[in-house]
Amino acid sequence: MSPAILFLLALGLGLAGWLAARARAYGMRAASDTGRLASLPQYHGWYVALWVAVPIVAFAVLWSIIAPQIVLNSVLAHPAADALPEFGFKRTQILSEARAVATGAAQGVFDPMARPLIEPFRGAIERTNIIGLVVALLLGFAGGAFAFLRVKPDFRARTKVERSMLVLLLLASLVAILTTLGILVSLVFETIRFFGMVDPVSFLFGTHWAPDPMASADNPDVTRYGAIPLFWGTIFIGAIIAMIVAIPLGLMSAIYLTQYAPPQVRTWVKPALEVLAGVPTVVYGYFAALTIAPAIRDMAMSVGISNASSESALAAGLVMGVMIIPFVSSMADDSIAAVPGAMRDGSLAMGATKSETIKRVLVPAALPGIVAGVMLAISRAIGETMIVVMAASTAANLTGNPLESMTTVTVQIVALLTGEGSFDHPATLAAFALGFVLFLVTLALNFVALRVVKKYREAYE
Amino acid sequence: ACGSEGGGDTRNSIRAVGSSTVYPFAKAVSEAFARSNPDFGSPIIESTGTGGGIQLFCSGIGPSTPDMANASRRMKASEFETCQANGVTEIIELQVGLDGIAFASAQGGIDMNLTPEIVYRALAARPYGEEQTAKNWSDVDPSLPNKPILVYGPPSTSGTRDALKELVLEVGCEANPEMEAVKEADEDRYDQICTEVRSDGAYVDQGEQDNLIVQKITGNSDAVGVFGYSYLEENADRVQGLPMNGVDPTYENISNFEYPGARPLYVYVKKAHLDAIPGLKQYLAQWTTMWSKGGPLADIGLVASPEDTMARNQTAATQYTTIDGSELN
Amino acid sequence: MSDAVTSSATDDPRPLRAPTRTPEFEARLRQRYKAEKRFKYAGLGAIIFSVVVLLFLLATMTINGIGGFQRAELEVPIDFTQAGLAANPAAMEGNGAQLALEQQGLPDVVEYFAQEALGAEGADKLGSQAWREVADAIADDPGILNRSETFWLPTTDDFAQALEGDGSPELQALATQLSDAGQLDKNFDSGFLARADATDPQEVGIWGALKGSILTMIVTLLLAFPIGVLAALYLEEFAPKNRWTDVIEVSINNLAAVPSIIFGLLGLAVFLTIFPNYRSAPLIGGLTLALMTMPVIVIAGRNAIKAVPPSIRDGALAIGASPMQVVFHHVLPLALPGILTGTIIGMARALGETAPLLLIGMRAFIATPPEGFTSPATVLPVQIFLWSDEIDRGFVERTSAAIIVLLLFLLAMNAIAIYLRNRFEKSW
Amino acid sequence: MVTQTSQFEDDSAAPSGPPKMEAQGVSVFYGDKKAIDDVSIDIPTDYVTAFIGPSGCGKSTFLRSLNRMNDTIPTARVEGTIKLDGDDIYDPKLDVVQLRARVGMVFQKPNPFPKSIYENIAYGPKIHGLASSKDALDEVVERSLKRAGLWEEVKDRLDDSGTALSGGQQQRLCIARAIAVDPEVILMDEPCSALDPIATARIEELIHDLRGRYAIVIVTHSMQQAARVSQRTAFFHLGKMVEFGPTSEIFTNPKKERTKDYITGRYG
Amino acid sequence: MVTQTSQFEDDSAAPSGPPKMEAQGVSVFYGDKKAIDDVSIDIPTDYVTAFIGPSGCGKSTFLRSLNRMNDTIPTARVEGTIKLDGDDIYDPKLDVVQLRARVGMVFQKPNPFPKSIYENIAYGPKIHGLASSKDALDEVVERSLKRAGLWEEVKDRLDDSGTALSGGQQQRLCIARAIAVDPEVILMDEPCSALDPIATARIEELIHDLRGRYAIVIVTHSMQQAARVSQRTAFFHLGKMVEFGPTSEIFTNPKKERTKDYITGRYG
Ligand SMILES: Nc1ncnc2c1ncn2[C@@H]1O[C@H](COP(=O)(O)OP(=O)(O)OP(=O)(O)O)[C@@H](O)[C@H]1O
Ligand SMILES: Nc1ncnc2c1ncn2[C@@H]1O[C@H](COP(=O)(O)OP(=O)(O)OP(=O)(O)O)[C@@H](O)[C@H]1O
Ligand SMILES: [Mg+2]
Ligand SMILES: [Mg+2]
Ligand SMILES: O=P([O-])([O-])[O-]
Repeated sequence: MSPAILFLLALGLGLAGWLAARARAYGMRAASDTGRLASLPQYHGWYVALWVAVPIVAFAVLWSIIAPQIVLNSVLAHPAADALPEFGFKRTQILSEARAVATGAAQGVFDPMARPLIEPFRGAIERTNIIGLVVALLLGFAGGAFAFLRVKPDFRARTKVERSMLVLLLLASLVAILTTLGILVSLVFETIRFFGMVDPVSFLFGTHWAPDPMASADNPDVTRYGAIPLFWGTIFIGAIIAMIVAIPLGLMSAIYLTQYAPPQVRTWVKPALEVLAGVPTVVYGYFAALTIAPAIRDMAMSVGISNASSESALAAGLVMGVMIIPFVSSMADDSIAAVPGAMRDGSLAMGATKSETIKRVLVPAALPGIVAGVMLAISRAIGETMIVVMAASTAANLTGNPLESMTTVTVQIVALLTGEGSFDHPATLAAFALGFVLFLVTLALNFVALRVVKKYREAYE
Repeated sequence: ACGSEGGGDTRNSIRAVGSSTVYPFAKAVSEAFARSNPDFGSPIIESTGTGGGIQLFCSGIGPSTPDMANASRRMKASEFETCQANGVTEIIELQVGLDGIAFASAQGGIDMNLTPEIVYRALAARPYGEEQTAKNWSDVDPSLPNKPILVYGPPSTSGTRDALKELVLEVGCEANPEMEAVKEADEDRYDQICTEVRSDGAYVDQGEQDNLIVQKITGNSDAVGVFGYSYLEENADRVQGLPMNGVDPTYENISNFEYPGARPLYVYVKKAHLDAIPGLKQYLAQWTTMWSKGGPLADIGLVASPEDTMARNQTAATQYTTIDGSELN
Repeated sequence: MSDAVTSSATDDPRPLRAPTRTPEFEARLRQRYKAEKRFKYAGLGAIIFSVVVLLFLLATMTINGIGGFQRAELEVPIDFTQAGLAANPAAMEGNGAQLALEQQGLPDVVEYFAQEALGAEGADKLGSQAWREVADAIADDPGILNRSETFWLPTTDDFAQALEGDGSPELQALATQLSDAGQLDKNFDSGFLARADATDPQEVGIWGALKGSILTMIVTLLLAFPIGVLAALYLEEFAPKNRWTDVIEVSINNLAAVPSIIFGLLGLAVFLTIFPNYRSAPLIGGLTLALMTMPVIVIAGRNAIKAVPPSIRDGALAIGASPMQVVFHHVLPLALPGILTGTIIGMARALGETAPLLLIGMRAFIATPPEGFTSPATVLPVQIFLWSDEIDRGFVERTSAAIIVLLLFLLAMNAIAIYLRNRFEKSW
Repeated sequence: MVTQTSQFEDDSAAPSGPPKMEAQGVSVFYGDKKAIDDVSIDIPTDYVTAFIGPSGCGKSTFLRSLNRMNDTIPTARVEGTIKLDGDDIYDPKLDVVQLRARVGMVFQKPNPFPKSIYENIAYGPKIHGLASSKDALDEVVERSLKRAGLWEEVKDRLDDSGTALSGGQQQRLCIARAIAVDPEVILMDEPCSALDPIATARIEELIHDLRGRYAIVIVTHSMQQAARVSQRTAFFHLGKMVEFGPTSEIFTNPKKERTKDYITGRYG
Repeated sequence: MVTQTSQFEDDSAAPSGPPKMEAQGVSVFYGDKKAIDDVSIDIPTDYVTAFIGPSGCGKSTFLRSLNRMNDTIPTARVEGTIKLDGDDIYDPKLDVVQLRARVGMVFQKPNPFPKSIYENIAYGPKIHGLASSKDALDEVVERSLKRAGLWEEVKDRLDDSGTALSGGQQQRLCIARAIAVDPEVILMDEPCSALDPIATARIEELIHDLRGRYAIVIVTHSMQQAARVSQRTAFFHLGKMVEFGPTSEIFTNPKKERTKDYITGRYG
């Protein structure tokens, strides 16, 4: 039984319940002398519909878990199953192939041993389907009947319906927690496995990065897993070069836009900056790789620097900085706007000029917010992937020369995972460990920054 | 893959993994196949490097494993054993054509006549067991230009790297008779001395992206790139092949194996998947229609196999004959 | 320091001369105004820089990309009456046409007529898959098998480059000769918007990736929008202030700022473990992007909901509406424009997202447009990334053309968002 | 220096019948902060009751506790008992939705829904199921608007948005909206403080007309207004109810020193 | 009913010397909306001038036009002439920075900068370069705080943030800040409306002390306050100045009907 059919059933029966209960409630309303029910008829409808649909859906979910087991048991009881190998991967494989063909999901089997099992599977699936359908119908009717009988003029259907609605809202908000957990789980386990193979100290403090996905996984060469060059590259590109571009330009843009620009200019430039922020990073990456990087290299060559790389950290950092400008400027914009107008008025009324007011009152007052914004911008820059994937290189150099190529954490994650490395090799798992470090660092930056921003907004509210 | 015993997973499109050298050919074949057979899903080809590809290929049969592995060298006996151990017992092998590992530089860039020995001495981590001191080509051989050694090449996962090791480095290494003795005495040490590539920046591993290597060397006229011949042909107007032992990497020289870097390219298929994956047979057939001399694959740089090899593989592709491990090494 | 101030320190009733009216003060004032001007121009410079970079980027992409909508084509007249192709109507039905025509030797027919028209040299420069366009034309209208017809068919990539003045001198000479004869030309390639990926830049199209993007976005929207809106309503309207809701709030704020590649790792480790066979499928891509977009929608939603004045809620509550009725009858409709704006911006971000999709396999080479949510696909930004890696110069233009398509979509989405914001932005 | 010109109606008679609402020992807290301290008061059925007092003394807080609008503030907590027709309104069994339908409220700033005028009025009857047909609903809308003295002004543009009306009309719309669910008590929190003098006068007139049909409680910061519209006045100060009695008495002959100081403008 | 208890000082004497500021036919617009309509008034040097009137009548608008703070509102536009010591302050040649240094302003809500108390006071002298040395600056700070009656309370904690003070102290800090640049006129826009009665009393006392040294204009919504602190009162209504004269006269014997109605609480 495909759950889809059960869902459709739930929908159909629910609708029937809704109509019936609503009609009944209308009848009661007409019959009552006050002309009023405790709840509107439609709430009675919803109440019954929920009592019909929810049990069926719950059953469908449950059934989709246990039905395969039932099918399997009955197939295993079939004589054709006697030939199956003992437990193990192979057995699972054969059974699942046979099932796939029986359900029509696959056209043929990979393993000939699966062929005789197809028919038993068909039969068993058919039987369980019928059972599932009958149980679902029974549940739906039972729930519906129970609810239908409770439809009375003074029954507060609305309260019940609203309560279930509230549960739905709560569940939706839990998705965020689940996602966070999902991230943690997917990173932590693989990271722990990685640290089982490569000790954290050589990973976090080693200075040579050259994982070899082909080397045997049993006894990895831990000296090749030193991530310091990656961390350095990430910081150098994202937190240093990009910020040198983004902070002054972003801050000054924000100041000009909020304090100086005539409204006419603001209405055009602000969306333009937003467009700059909305350009996909892959486009920036392409721009960096195609236009900026060669230009920088040529420029370096022309002043006689011969070892300039065409994937210089500078190219990636500059373009990343440009990408971050609107981000910094909108954060700065917000923070400056959050400074109460009274501060500005106070300063102007003292006879300060505009720039004095900005430099001496507005910016200092907005500083916590600006700093937090910069932290968010840094966290964004170090998590940025495509620009560096396209414009930086995979060479893990530990150098301070911006004209040389460097690599970053995100580049390495992509490099290590876009092959189909197996999940039990340290080179693959290293990507998760890197991801975990990246996650923790950005989390810390974001957490602190969001706290600061919030505190700071509250201070002025 | 699937947790519960007997869950019904399946897959409808062909999946192939492996060599970045074979990748463009596999892509072209898959494209022609997909357009001729719109009823089947488009095959998914991923470029993971030969070694990585075969490793995946040999991890078992079933929908969660790839159907084919592309390889820029022949499957090793050890890999074949892994396959066997994981239930991949019947493997169809097709030699789809030839390729050469080409050494190249930018058009008008650095030009040298290389030999395996020169390459070995320039790139080995410890040439003949001694400290690597060469910074410039002229340090290796005074007749070479006094330019820094900078070679962009494939990573260790790739078959091209294997070919570099096998066809060039080991040959260069064995030019020194002492190495024979080392090989006898200590196989591991021999491997280390003869095949390990220096990691001090003179050799830059460029990932599975031969295109990028081309880009690199066109950007830097002193750099040398190592990649498949097809890329050389494709970019003939901007890069030049460097002769090896005086032989240029050309179609002719590769197809008659005169060029030392010539090597065959392979595709491996799981026979067990032929029935289960719709279109797999047709996809194999598609290869045979395209690999001939002057055919579409030749247009993009594949060197056609010799006539007899081609005929043998034609049979394999239609009769589904499988290999036995004894002929591999 | 003027004496006026010092003298007033003795606290006489009023300053003899206001210190702010001295000539020194006025001299200082001129300096201050100069500083003011410098500061203002620095700000203006910053803005101009950003805008110029934006314009430069757009201009580069446009100039490069316009050519990407064109391709070099050769003129090949084919007289089908001589070709001896049988138009078996059954074989022309459905998807079998290409295969049937291929088996009947259409490629050779095309080759033959090309040699007739262009000479052996010229015919050699016809793209190896060019015959497929003839096949498509036949499949569309089998009637042409009874007459002769002139086709413009794509050249090989090298030859296209030669037409641009690139490549070997012999090729360039041939190109000049054919183009002078009017047999070679650059034409608008309408197929670019209809085909999928290919190995030859002359043959590629963007539709496969575009369709993949659309399918992925549908999944993302269907998941992220309802969940995001409901979560925003819960947090803003119903959530009690306790540790639990703090945890939810903190995780949402953090999720909105987590690097997108981390979501790729999540998709890889969780979704692809649960559904290993949907690797590369829009379903998984959409699922991953939905998790990324949801917090954006929640945050935008909460702001929009917060902006609905409490007086509206009070008004409804005071006539006996239940909190749930207040939310669904009043708050949600009023917050909707704001929520939609946030959703569009979140979706635009998802549409441009590349990194997480690389990790879950949406980077495979796929030569046909995806059929549905579970068939392997790629998306526009990933396609751009893949093409940008191709060395063929033909791909440079194609990549820029794809970027133009992507940017047009994003600009349209941003424009809608800005319009919505301006149109419905209310201050109560 | 200030001369009082308004005339008090005769408000000396004791109210007829039992009080509509009774508060007994009511204290209201915001978190730990006590905003209302032990207030007891009876709200009569026939009269208009005014709450006056300096800003922040708790008038609004107390008013909002009468229809449990304080429930919407998470930190707010009410102690003591408040009865409506003898039933405790803070009884957990009591449905707060029904209570608010019986005890309507009008706010300081007019807050019509951003919907049509018709929908503004019809909303209450709809959610409470008070009108079984479209016709019945039309009738309720018309009746409510008429009672609020707004019908003539808006009858031709019932589909216009409620927010497009002038401030005074909006406030009358809000009163009409409250009337539409047939409440027994109407609470008004400074209903005129956002209005101009003419609109204010119209609302005061309306309160006058509504008196008797509904028990009305009005918070006002204008002593003159309290004098004009109410028959009973309660004076609040620092969360306590200082004095409660017939309006004329509070204004002309306050018993407490604090009341007198307030009336004469010593503080506030 | 309301009895006025405050005593007026003797304010009948004509102000000595020429007026500090003169407004002639001043109208102020916000976009197309006229907020101030043809107001002419002389601000005397020695007296405190109070502006009263109902909310929204334009008191703040007019006050802000006296030191061109209206310039900060893009839509605002001023017509007519305003002179300071005989110079037109809207003359393009006149420098607005200098003007504001001469005509200081104190706002309704205390708005100290989020800096130390010391820095708050030193801000003006620093930007204007009025103190040549650290010592001179210290002196200015001390003197200003003393004049604002805040020195004793804060002298030990000059490094604390200005925002950490109580509301009343903050307002006095703002006054001290204005004094620090030795202005000639001080404008105050409802300086006490955010303060409690005790803090209010202190500010009123301070205004009393400052009178004579600076020309002071105060906007207030409390008629009692106007009566207590000012010698001249201007009554504004709907953007017009209805009446202007000695405070005692305006309150006890207004000439215009509208003034009288306002004073007696008919509207507002
Ligand atoms: N939501 C709240 N949380 C905490 N304290 C509150 C809240 N609402 C009001 N208060 C406080 O309770 C006290 C009484 O406030 P309330 O609004 O009832 O006064 P009021 O007499 O209506 O004043 P006004 O005339 O200004 O409306 C005040 O001190 C106020 O600060
Ligand atoms: N920035 C502005 N833009 C447009 N209109 C404004 C602006 N500021 C004030 N107004 C309008 O100008 C008129 C006068 O406002 P103003 O603030 O001067 O009144 P006020 O007498 O100070 O009132 P209050 O006692 O409430 O402070 C009002 O109608 C107000 O709505
Ligand atoms: Mg109140
Ligand atoms: Mg004001
Ligand atoms: O990718 P390779 O062909 O070098 O294995």
